Amino acid sequence: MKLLYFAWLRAKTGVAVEEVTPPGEVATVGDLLAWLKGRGPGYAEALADLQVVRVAVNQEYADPDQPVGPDDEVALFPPVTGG
Amino acid sequence: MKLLYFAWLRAKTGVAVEEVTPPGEVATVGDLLAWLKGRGPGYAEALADLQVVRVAVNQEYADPDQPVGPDDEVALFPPVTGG
Amino acid sequence: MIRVQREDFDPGQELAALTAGNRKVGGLAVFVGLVRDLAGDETVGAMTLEHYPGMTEKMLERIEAEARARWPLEASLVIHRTGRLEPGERIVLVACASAHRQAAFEACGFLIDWLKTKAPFWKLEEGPAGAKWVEARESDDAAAARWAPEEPDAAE
Amino acid sequence: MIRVQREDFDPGQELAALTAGNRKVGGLAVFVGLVRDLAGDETVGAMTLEHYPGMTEKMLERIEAEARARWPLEASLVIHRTGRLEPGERIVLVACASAHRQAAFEACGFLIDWLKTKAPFWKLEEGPAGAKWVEARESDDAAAARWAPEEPDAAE
Repeated sequence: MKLLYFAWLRAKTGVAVEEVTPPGEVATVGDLLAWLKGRGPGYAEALADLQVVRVAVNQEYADPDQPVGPDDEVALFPPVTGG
Repeated sequence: MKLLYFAWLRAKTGVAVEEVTPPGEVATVGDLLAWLKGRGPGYAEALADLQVVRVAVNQEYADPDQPVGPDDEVALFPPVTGG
Repeated sequence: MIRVQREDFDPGQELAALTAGNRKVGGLAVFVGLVRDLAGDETVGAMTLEHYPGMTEKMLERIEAEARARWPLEASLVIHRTGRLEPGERIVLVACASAHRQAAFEACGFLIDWLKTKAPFWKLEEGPAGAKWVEARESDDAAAARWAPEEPDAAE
Repeated sequence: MIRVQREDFDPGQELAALTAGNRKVGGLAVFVGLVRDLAGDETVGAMTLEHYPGMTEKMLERIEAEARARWPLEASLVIHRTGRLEPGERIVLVACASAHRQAAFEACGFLIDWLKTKAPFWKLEEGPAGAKWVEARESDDAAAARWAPEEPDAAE
Protein backbone atom coordinates (compact mmCIF):
# COMPACT_ATOMS: atom_id res chain seq x y z
CA MET A 1 0.00 0.00 0.00
CA LYS A 2 1.31 3.42 -0.99
CA LEU A 3 0.87 6.22 1.54
CA LEU A 4 1.18 9.92 0.76
CA TYR A 5 1.32 12.73 3.33
CA PHE A 6 0.75 16.39 2.59
CA ALA A 7 1.21 19.76 4.31
CA TRP A 8 1.63 19.49 8.09
CA LEU A 9 0.91 15.76 8.03
CA ARG A 10 4.05 15.40 5.95
CA ALA A 11 5.94 17.77 8.25
CA LYS A 12 4.87 15.95 11.43
CA THR A 13 5.42 12.39 10.18
CA GLY A 14 8.58 13.44 8.37
CA VAL A 15 7.40 11.32 5.44
CA ALA A 16 6.12 12.38 2.03
CA VAL A 17 5.64 8.93 0.48
CA GLU A 18 6.07 5.42 1.82
CA GLU A 19 5.18 1.84 0.97
CA VAL A 20 3.64 -0.02 3.90
CA THR A 21 2.26 -3.50 4.51
CA PRO A 22 -0.24 -3.18 7.35
CA PRO A 23 -1.24 -6.34 9.27
CA GLY A 24 -4.18 -8.32 7.93
CA GLU A 25 -6.69 -6.88 10.42
CA VAL A 26 -6.30 -3.42 8.82
CA ALA A 27 -9.30 -3.52 6.50
CA THR A 28 -10.62 0.05 6.44
CA VAL A 29 -9.40 3.66 6.42
CA GLY A 30 -10.22 3.85 10.13
CA ASP A 31 -8.18 0.72 10.86
CA LEU A 32 -5.29 2.12 8.87
CA LEU A 33 -5.28 5.42 10.78
CA ALA A 34 -5.32 3.58 14.11
CA TRP A 35 -2.43 1.38 13.01
CA LEU A 36 -0.41 4.34 11.68
CA LYS A 37 -0.76 6.18 15.03
CA GLY A 38 1.28 3.43 16.68
CA ARG A 39 4.18 3.70 14.28
CA GLY A 40 6.01 6.41 16.21
CA PRO A 41 5.69 9.78 17.95
CA GLY A 42 5.58 11.71 14.64
CA TYR A 43 2.65 9.63 13.45
CA ALA A 44 0.93 9.85 16.83
CA GLU A 45 1.24 13.63 16.78
CA ALA A 46 0.13 13.95 13.16
CA LEU A 47 -2.93 11.79 13.76
CA ALA A 48 -3.81 13.03 17.27
CA ASP A 49 -6.91 14.90 16.06
CA LEU A 50 -8.64 13.04 13.25
CA GLN A 51 -11.13 15.90 12.89
CA VAL A 52 -8.47 17.72 10.91
CA VAL A 53 -7.24 14.77 8.88
CA ARG A 54 -8.68 14.04 5.45
CA VAL A 55 -8.11 10.76 3.67
CA ALA A 56 -8.24 10.00 -0.03
CA VAL A 57 -8.14 6.46 -1.38
CA ASN A 58 -6.99 6.31 -4.98
CA GLN A 59 -7.46 10.06 -5.20
CA GLU A 60 -11.08 10.02 -3.97
CA TYR A 61 -12.17 11.37 -0.59
CA ALA A 62 -12.85 8.43 1.72
CA ASP A 63 -14.80 7.83 4.93
CA PRO A 64 -13.33 5.88 7.87
CA ASP A 65 -15.33 2.77 6.98
CA GLN A 66 -14.04 2.60 3.43
CA PRO A 67 -12.07 -0.61 2.69
CA VAL A 68 -8.38 -0.32 1.84
CA GLY A 69 -6.10 -2.95 0.30
CA PRO A 70 -2.50 -3.55 -0.73
CA ASP A 71 -2.86 -1.97 -4.18
CA ASP A 72 -4.38 1.26 -2.95
CA GLU A 73 -2.84 4.72 -2.91
CA VAL A 74 -3.91 6.34 0.35
CA ALA A 75 -3.26 10.03 0.97
CA LEU A 76 -3.48 11.80 4.33
CA PHE A 77 -3.77 15.56 4.47
CA PRO A 78 -5.32 18.47 6.37
CA PRO A 79 -8.50 20.23 5.23
CA VAL A 80 -7.65 21.92 1.96
CA THR A 81 -6.83 25.65 1.73
CA GLY A 82 -6.39 26.45 -1.94
CA GLY A 83 -8.03 29.10 -4.03
CA MET B 1 -37.36 74.23 -20.03
CA LYS B 2 -35.00 71.94 -21.88
CA LEU B 3 -36.42 68.60 -23.01
CA LEU B 4 -34.36 65.58 -24.07
CA TYR B 5 -35.69 62.43 -25.76
CA PHE B 6 -33.82 59.15 -26.00
CA ALA B 7 -34.12 55.83 -27.85
CA TRP B 8 -37.62 55.21 -29.31
CA LEU B 9 -39.01 58.31 -27.62
CA ARG B 10 -36.61 60.32 -29.75
CA ALA B 11 -37.51 58.25 -32.82
CA LYS B 12 -41.27 58.66 -32.31
CA THR B 13 -41.26 62.37 -31.45
CA GLY B 14 -38.62 63.03 -34.07
CA VAL B 15 -36.93 65.31 -31.55
CA ALA B 16 -33.67 64.82 -29.64
CA VAL B 17 -33.57 68.14 -27.80
CA GLU B 18 -35.94 71.07 -27.62
CA GLU B 19 -36.61 74.20 -25.59
CA VAL B 20 -40.24 74.52 -24.53
CA THR B 21 -42.30 76.98 -22.49
CA PRO B 22 -45.26 75.07 -21.16
CA PRO B 23 -48.33 77.02 -19.96
CA GLY B 24 -48.38 78.10 -16.31
CA GLU B 25 -50.63 75.25 -15.15
CA VAL B 26 -47.89 72.71 -15.98
CA ALA B 27 -46.37 72.34 -12.50
CA THR B 28 -45.31 68.70 -12.30
CA VAL B 29 -43.79 65.90 -14.38
CA GLY B 30 -47.29 64.46 -14.79
CA ASP B 31 -48.66 67.79 -16.02
CA LEU B 32 -45.77 68.09 -18.46
CA LEU B 33 -46.37 64.63 -19.94
CA ALA B 34 -50.09 65.38 -20.39
CA TRP B 35 -49.28 68.67 -22.10
CA LEU B 36 -46.63 67.10 -24.36
CA LYS B 37 -49.12 64.46 -25.55
CA GLY B 38 -51.19 67.20 -27.16
CA ARG B 39 -48.33 68.64 -29.17
CA GLY B 40 -48.78 66.36 -32.18
CA PRO B 41 -49.24 62.76 -33.32
CA GLY B 42 -45.56 61.86 -32.76
CA TYR B 43 -45.79 62.99 -29.15
CA ALA B 44 -49.15 61.28 -28.66
CA GLU B 45 -47.70 58.03 -29.95
CA ALA B 46 -44.50 58.31 -27.94
CA LEU B 47 -46.42 58.98 -24.75
CA ALA B 48 -49.35 56.62 -25.33
CA ASP B 49 -48.19 54.17 -22.65
CA LEU B 50 -46.62 55.97 -19.71
CA GLN B 51 -45.76 52.61 -18.11
CA VAL B 52 -42.80 52.46 -20.44
CA VAL B 53 -41.73 56.08 -20.16
CA ARG B 54 -39.12 57.11 -17.61
CA VAL B 55 -38.54 60.74 -16.70
CA ALA B 56 -35.44 62.36 -15.26
CA VAL B 57 -35.42 65.92 -13.98
CA ASN B 58 -31.96 67.41 -13.91
CA GLN B 59 -30.53 63.93 -14.44
CA GLU B 60 -32.36 62.37 -11.49
CA TYR B 61 -35.19 59.87 -11.89
CA ALA B 62 -38.47 61.66 -11.15
CA ASP B 63 -42.01 60.63 -10.15
CA PRO B 64 -45.09 62.12 -11.83
CA ASP B 65 -45.75 64.42 -8.88
CA GLN B 66 -42.30 66.00 -8.94
CA PRO B 67 -42.39 69.76 -9.65
CA VAL B 68 -40.80 71.07 -12.85
CA GLY B 69 -39.86 74.64 -13.74
CA PRO B 70 -38.44 76.74 -16.56
CA ASP B 71 -34.78 76.11 -15.63
CA ASP B 72 -35.08 72.35 -15.50
CA GLU B 73 -33.60 69.79 -17.87
CA VAL B 74 -36.23 67.08 -18.32
CA ALA B 75 -35.38 63.85 -20.11
CA LEU B 76 -37.88 61.28 -21.40
CA PHE B 77 -36.74 57.77 -22.21
CA PRO B 78 -37.75 54.10 -22.16
CA PRO B 79 -36.71 51.68 -19.40
CA VAL B 80 -32.96 51.34 -19.65
CA THR B 81 -31.29 48.36 -21.35
CA GLY B 82 -27.55 48.79 -20.86
CA GLY B 83 -25.03 46.38 -19.46
CA MET C 1 -13.63 54.56 -11.15
CA ILE C 2 -16.18 54.75 -13.94
CA ARG C 3 -15.70 55.34 -17.64
CA VAL C 4 -18.11 55.73 -20.54
CA GLN C 5 -16.36 55.45 -23.88
CA ARG C 6 -16.72 54.45 -27.52
CA GLU C 7 -13.35 52.68 -27.67
CA ASP C 8 -12.79 49.08 -26.70
CA PHE C 9 -10.90 48.28 -23.50
CA ASP C 10 -8.29 45.67 -22.64
CA PRO C 11 -9.57 43.61 -19.68
CA GLY C 12 -6.12 42.29 -18.77
CA GLN C 13 -4.61 45.75 -18.68
CA GLU C 14 -7.55 47.21 -16.75
CA LEU C 15 -7.45 44.47 -14.13
CA ALA C 16 -3.69 44.71 -13.72
CA ALA C 17 -3.94 48.48 -13.22
CA LEU C 18 -6.82 48.08 -10.78
CA THR C 19 -4.87 46.07 -8.22
CA ALA C 20 -1.32 47.19 -9.04
CA GLY C 21 0.65 47.83 -5.87
CA ASN C 22 -2.24 46.97 -3.57
CA ARG C 23 -1.17 44.00 -1.47
CA LYS C 24 -4.43 43.95 0.48
CA VAL C 25 -6.42 42.54 -2.44
CA GLY C 26 -7.18 38.86 -2.00
CA GLY C 27 -9.86 38.55 -4.63
CA LEU C 28 -10.92 40.26 -7.81
CA ALA C 29 -14.39 39.58 -9.22
CA VAL C 30 -15.02 40.64 -12.77
CA PHE C 31 -17.89 40.68 -15.20
CA VAL C 32 -17.46 41.31 -18.91
CA GLY C 33 -20.57 41.74 -21.05
CA LEU C 34 -20.32 40.89 -24.74
CA VAL C 35 -22.58 41.37 -27.75
CA ARG C 36 -24.27 38.07 -28.54
CA ASP C 37 -25.49 37.22 -32.00
CA LEU C 38 -28.62 35.63 -30.62
CA ALA C 39 -31.19 37.69 -28.77
CA GLY C 40 -34.28 35.62 -28.25
CA ASP C 41 -34.83 33.83 -31.54
CA GLU C 42 -33.53 36.46 -33.89
CA THR C 43 -30.07 36.86 -35.29
CA VAL C 44 -28.51 40.16 -34.36
CA GLY C 45 -26.07 41.73 -36.75
CA ALA C 46 -24.85 44.47 -34.47
CA MET C 47 -26.21 46.87 -31.92
CA THR C 48 -25.89 50.53 -31.17
CA LEU C 49 -25.70 51.72 -27.59
CA GLU C 50 -27.21 55.12 -26.96
CA HIS C 51 -26.83 56.90 -23.63
CA TYR C 52 -27.68 60.10 -21.81
CA PRO C 53 -24.35 61.89 -21.43
CA GLY C 54 -24.03 63.41 -18.01
CA MET C 55 -26.75 61.40 -16.32
CA THR C 56 -25.02 58.14 -17.29
CA GLU C 57 -21.80 59.11 -15.54
CA LYS C 58 -23.76 60.46 -12.57
CA MET C 59 -25.71 57.23 -12.14
CA LEU C 60 -22.64 55.04 -12.60
CA GLU C 61 -20.75 57.06 -10.00
CA ARG C 62 -23.64 56.75 -7.61
CA ILE C 63 -23.99 53.01 -8.16
CA GLU C 64 -20.27 52.57 -7.60
CA ALA C 65 -20.38 54.69 -4.42
CA GLU C 66 -23.28 52.56 -3.18
CA ALA C 67 -21.28 49.38 -3.77
CA ARG C 68 -18.31 50.83 -1.91
CA ALA C 69 -20.56 51.82 0.98
CA ARG C 70 -22.00 48.32 1.21
CA TRP C 71 -18.85 46.22 0.76
CA PRO C 72 -15.24 46.72 1.90
CA LEU C 73 -13.67 47.18 -1.52
CA GLU C 74 -10.04 48.02 -2.21
CA ALA C 75 -10.82 49.07 -5.78
CA SER C 76 -13.66 49.10 -8.27
CA LEU C 77 -14.06 49.85 -11.94
CA VAL C 78 -16.98 50.19 -14.32
CA ILE C 79 -16.38 50.71 -18.05
CA HIS C 80 -19.35 50.94 -20.40
CA ARG C 81 -19.07 51.41 -24.12
CA THR C 82 -21.42 53.33 -26.40
CA GLY C 83 -21.93 53.45 -30.15
CA ARG C 84 -22.14 50.62 -32.65
CA LEU C 85 -20.86 47.20 -31.54
CA GLU C 86 -20.59 43.96 -33.48
CA PRO C 87 -21.28 40.48 -32.08
CA GLY C 88 -18.35 39.31 -29.97
CA GLU C 89 -17.39 42.84 -28.97
CA ARG C 90 -17.12 43.86 -25.33
CA ILE C 91 -19.86 46.14 -24.00
CA VAL C 92 -19.19 46.49 -20.31
CA LEU C 93 -16.61 45.65 -17.66
CA VAL C 94 -17.32 45.61 -13.94
CA ALA C 95 -14.50 44.72 -11.55
CA CYS C 96 -14.34 44.75 -7.75
CA ALA C 97 -11.27 44.02 -5.64
CA SER C 98 -11.48 43.19 -1.97
CA ALA C 99 -9.53 41.43 0.76
CA HIS C 100 -12.12 38.65 0.64
CA ARG C 101 -13.73 37.00 -2.33
CA GLN C 102 -17.31 37.12 -1.09
CA ALA C 103 -17.30 40.93 -0.90
CA ALA C 104 -15.73 41.16 -4.34
CA PHE C 105 -18.29 38.79 -5.84
CA GLU C 106 -21.32 40.36 -4.25
CA ALA C 107 -20.27 43.91 -5.11
CA CYS C 108 -19.61 42.90 -8.72
CA GLY C 109 -23.03 41.25 -9.02
CA PHE C 110 -24.69 44.24 -7.41
CA LEU C 111 -22.97 46.67 -9.78
CA ILE C 112 -23.98 44.89 -12.96
CA ASP C 113 -27.54 44.30 -11.74
CA TRP C 114 -28.04 47.92 -10.72
CA LEU C 115 -26.31 49.28 -13.78
CA LYS C 116 -28.72 47.33 -15.96
CA THR C 117 -31.79 48.88 -14.36
CA LYS C 118 -30.56 52.39 -13.48
CA ALA C 119 -27.89 53.63 -15.89
CA PRO C 120 -29.45 55.38 -18.91
CA PHE C 121 -28.26 53.22 -21.80
CA TRP C 122 -30.45 51.85 -24.58
CA LYS C 123 -29.68 49.16 -27.12
CA LEU C 124 -30.81 49.31 -30.73
CA GLU C 125 -30.40 45.89 -32.30
CA GLU C 126 -29.95 45.36 -36.02
CA GLY C 127 -31.85 42.21 -37.01
CA PRO C 128 -33.04 40.65 -40.23
CA ALA C 129 -36.30 42.63 -39.92
CA GLY C 130 -34.49 45.93 -39.36
CA ALA C 131 -33.43 47.84 -36.28
CA LYS C 132 -35.34 47.32 -33.04
CA TRP C 133 -35.02 48.87 -29.60
CA VAL C 134 -34.31 46.23 -27.00
CA GLU C 135 -37.03 46.01 -24.36
CA ALA C 136 -36.18 46.04 -20.69
CA ARG C 137 -36.41 42.57 -19.17
CA GLU C 138 -38.31 41.73 -16.04
CA SER C 139 -35.52 39.36 -15.09
CA ASP C 140 -33.20 42.37 -14.85
CA ASP C 141 -35.62 44.15 -12.53
CA ALA C 142 -35.85 41.00 -10.44
CA ALA C 143 -32.07 40.71 -10.30
CA ALA C 144 -31.73 44.30 -9.15
CA ALA C 145 -34.50 43.89 -6.58
CA ARG C 146 -32.41 41.25 -4.80
CA TRP C 147 -30.18 44.07 -3.62
CA ALA C 148 -33.00 46.13 -2.07
CA PRO C 149 -33.39 48.45 -0.17
CA GLU C 150 -33.30 50.70 -3.17
CA GLU C 151 -31.98 54.19 -3.08
CA PRO C 152 -34.82 56.51 -2.01
CA ASP C 153 -34.34 58.67 -5.12
CA ALA C 154 -34.51 55.81 -7.60
CA ALA C 155 -38.05 56.12 -8.82
CA GLU C 156 -38.11 53.14 -11.16
CA MET D 1 -10.52 23.48 -19.14
CA ILE D 2 -8.38 23.18 -16.01
CA ARG D 3 -4.69 23.81 -15.51
CA VAL D 4 -2.37 23.41 -12.53
CA GLN D 5 0.91 25.18 -13.06
CA ARG D 6 3.82 26.94 -11.37
CA GLU D 7 3.99 29.76 -13.94
CA ASP D 8 1.93 32.92 -13.79
CA PHE D 9 -0.91 33.43 -16.25
CA ASP D 10 -2.12 36.45 -18.19
CA PRO D 11 -5.81 37.02 -17.36
CA GLY D 12 -6.44 39.19 -20.41
CA GLN D 13 -5.00 36.58 -22.75
CA GLU D 14 -6.82 33.71 -21.04
CA LEU D 15 -10.18 35.50 -21.16
CA ALA D 16 -9.74 36.52 -24.79
CA ALA D 17 -8.92 32.91 -25.74
CA LEU D 18 -11.85 31.58 -23.73
CA THR D 19 -14.52 33.41 -25.71
CA ALA D 20 -12.69 33.86 -29.02
CA GLY D 21 -14.98 33.16 -31.94
CA ASN D 22 -17.96 32.26 -29.76
CA ARG D 23 -20.74 34.73 -30.56
CA LYS D 24 -23.16 33.10 -28.15
CA VAL D 25 -21.37 34.42 -25.08
CA GLY D 26 -23.22 37.34 -23.50
CA GLY D 27 -21.44 37.38 -20.18
CA LEU D 28 -18.14 36.33 -18.73
CA ALA D 29 -17.76 36.09 -14.96
CA VAL D 30 -14.25 35.89 -13.61
CA PHE D 31 -12.57 35.49 -10.26
CA VAL D 32 -8.86 36.09 -9.73
CA GLY D 33 -7.35 35.20 -6.36
CA LEU D 34 -4.23 37.07 -5.27
CA VAL D 35 -1.73 36.66 -2.43
CA ARG D 36 -2.53 39.23 0.25
CA ASP D 37 0.09 40.51 2.63
CA LEU D 38 -2.35 40.47 5.52
CA ALA D 39 -3.84 37.24 6.77
CA GLY D 40 -5.66 37.87 9.99
CA ASP D 41 -3.39 40.19 11.97
CA GLU D 42 -0.06 38.92 10.74
CA THR D 43 2.03 40.15 7.90
CA VAL D 44 2.67 37.51 5.30
CA GLY D 45 5.87 37.63 3.35
CA ALA D 46 5.03 34.98 0.82
CA MET D 47 3.30 31.64 0.65
CA THR D 48 3.98 28.26 -0.83
CA LEU D 49 1.17 26.29 -2.41
CA GLU D 50 1.50 22.54 -2.12
CA HIS D 51 -0.83 20.18 -3.92
CA TYR D 52 -1.54 16.51 -4.56
CA PRO D 53 -0.59 15.97 -8.19
CA GLY D 54 -3.11 13.77 -9.91
CA MET D 55 -5.91 14.16 -7.40
CA THR D 56 -5.84 17.94 -7.81
CA GLU D 57 -6.47 17.72 -11.55
CA LYS D 58 -9.08 15.02 -11.02
CA MET D 59 -11.01 17.12 -8.49
CA LEU D 60 -10.77 20.27 -10.59
CA GLU D 61 -12.06 18.41 -13.63
CA ARG D 62 -14.93 17.02 -11.61
CA ILE D 63 -15.81 20.39 -10.13
CA GLU D 64 -15.76 21.94 -13.59
CA ALA D 65 -17.93 19.14 -15.00
CA GLU D 66 -20.38 19.68 -12.14
CA ALA D 67 -20.59 23.40 -12.95
CA ARG D 68 -21.21 22.64 -16.61
CA ALA D 69 -23.94 20.17 -15.68
CA ARG D 70 -25.66 22.74 -13.48
CA TRP D 71 -25.39 25.84 -15.65
CA PRO D 72 -25.56 26.37 -19.42
CA LEU D 73 -21.97 27.44 -19.98
CA GLU D 74 -20.34 28.17 -23.31
CA ALA D 75 -16.84 27.92 -21.83
CA SER D 76 -15.09 27.56 -18.50
CA LEU D 77 -11.55 27.76 -17.23
CA VAL D 78 -9.81 27.08 -13.94
CA ILE D 79 -6.11 27.83 -13.52
CA HIS D 80 -4.45 27.23 -10.16
CA ARG D 81 -0.82 27.93 -9.42
CA THR D 82 1.49 26.00 -7.11
CA GLY D 83 4.85 26.76 -5.55
CA ARG D 84 6.10 29.90 -3.85
CA LEU D 85 4.13 33.09 -4.45
CA GLU D 86 4.80 36.63 -3.25
CA PRO D 87 2.14 39.10 -2.09
CA GLY D 88 0.36 40.61 -5.08
CA GLU D 89 0.90 37.51 -7.22
CA ARG D 90 -2.01 35.69 -8.82
CA ILE D 91 -2.96 32.31 -7.32
CA VAL D 92 -6.08 31.25 -9.13
CA LEU D 93 -8.31 32.18 -12.05
CA VAL D 94 -11.86 30.95 -12.50
CA ALA D 95 -13.82 32.09 -15.55
CA CYS D 96 -17.25 31.09 -16.85
CA ALA D 97 -18.84 32.26 -20.08
CA SER D 98 -22.55 31.93 -20.77
CA ALA D 99 -25.28 33.43 -22.88
CA HIS D 100 -26.67 35.05 -19.72
CA ARG D 101 -24.85 36.76 -16.91
CA GLN D 102 -26.63 35.04 -14.05
CA ALA D 103 -25.46 31.59 -15.13
CA ALA D 104 -21.91 32.86 -15.62
CA PHE D 105 -21.89 34.49 -12.18
CA GLU D 106 -23.36 31.58 -10.32
CA ALA D 107 -21.12 29.01 -11.98
CA CYS D 108 -18.05 31.13 -11.24
CA GLY D 109 -19.01 31.48 -7.57
CA PHE D 110 -19.75 27.78 -7.34
CA LEU D 111 -16.39 26.86 -8.86
CA ILE D 112 -14.30 28.97 -6.52
CA ASP D 113 -16.32 27.91 -3.46
CA TRP D 114 -16.06 24.21 -4.28
CA LEU D 115 -12.44 24.45 -5.32
CA LYS D 116 -11.62 25.96 -1.94
CA THR D 117 -13.13 23.05 -0.03
CA LYS D 118 -12.45 20.10 -2.36
CA ALA D 119 -9.29 20.60 -4.41
CA PRO D 120 -6.21 19.31 -2.55
CA PHE D 121 -4.10 22.46 -2.20
CA TRP D 122 -2.47 23.70 1.01
CA LYS D 123 -0.96 27.06 1.79
CA LEU D 124 2.17 27.52 3.87
CA GLU D 125 2.47 31.17 4.87
CA GLU D 126 5.76 32.82 5.72
CA GLY D 127 5.18 35.23 8.59
CA PRO D 128 7.33 37.11 11.07
CA ALA D 129 7.10 34.11 13.44
CA GLY D 130 8.11 31.62 10.76
CA ALA D 131 6.20 29.46 8.34
CA LYS D 132 2.68 28.38 9.23
CA TRP D 133 0.16 26.15 7.49
CA VAL D 134 -3.03 28.05 6.78
CA GLU D 135 -6.04 26.57 8.53
CA ALA D 136 -9.22 25.84 6.64
CA ARG D 137 -11.88 28.42 7.35
CA GLU D 138 -15.41 27.62 8.38
CA SER D 139 -16.59 30.46 6.16
CA ASP D 140 -15.28 28.51 3.17
CA ASP D 141 -17.24 25.43 4.21
CA ALA D 142 -20.32 27.59 4.64
CA ALA D 143 -19.81 29.15 1.21
CA ALA D 144 -19.50 25.73 -0.41
CA ALA D 145 -22.53 24.43 1.47
CA ARG D 146 -24.70 27.04 -0.26
CA TRP D 147 -24.35 24.95 -3.41
CA ALA D 148 -25.60 21.71 -1.82
CA PRO D 149 -26.55 18.94 -2.64
CA GLU D 150 -22.97 17.79 -2.37
CA GLU D 151 -21.53 15.11 -4.54
CA PRO D 152 -22.21 11.76 -2.89
CA ASP D 153 -18.52 10.87 -2.98
CA ALA D 154 -17.31 14.05 -1.29
CA ALA D 155 -16.83 12.86 2.24
CA GLU D 156 -15.72 16.12 3.81
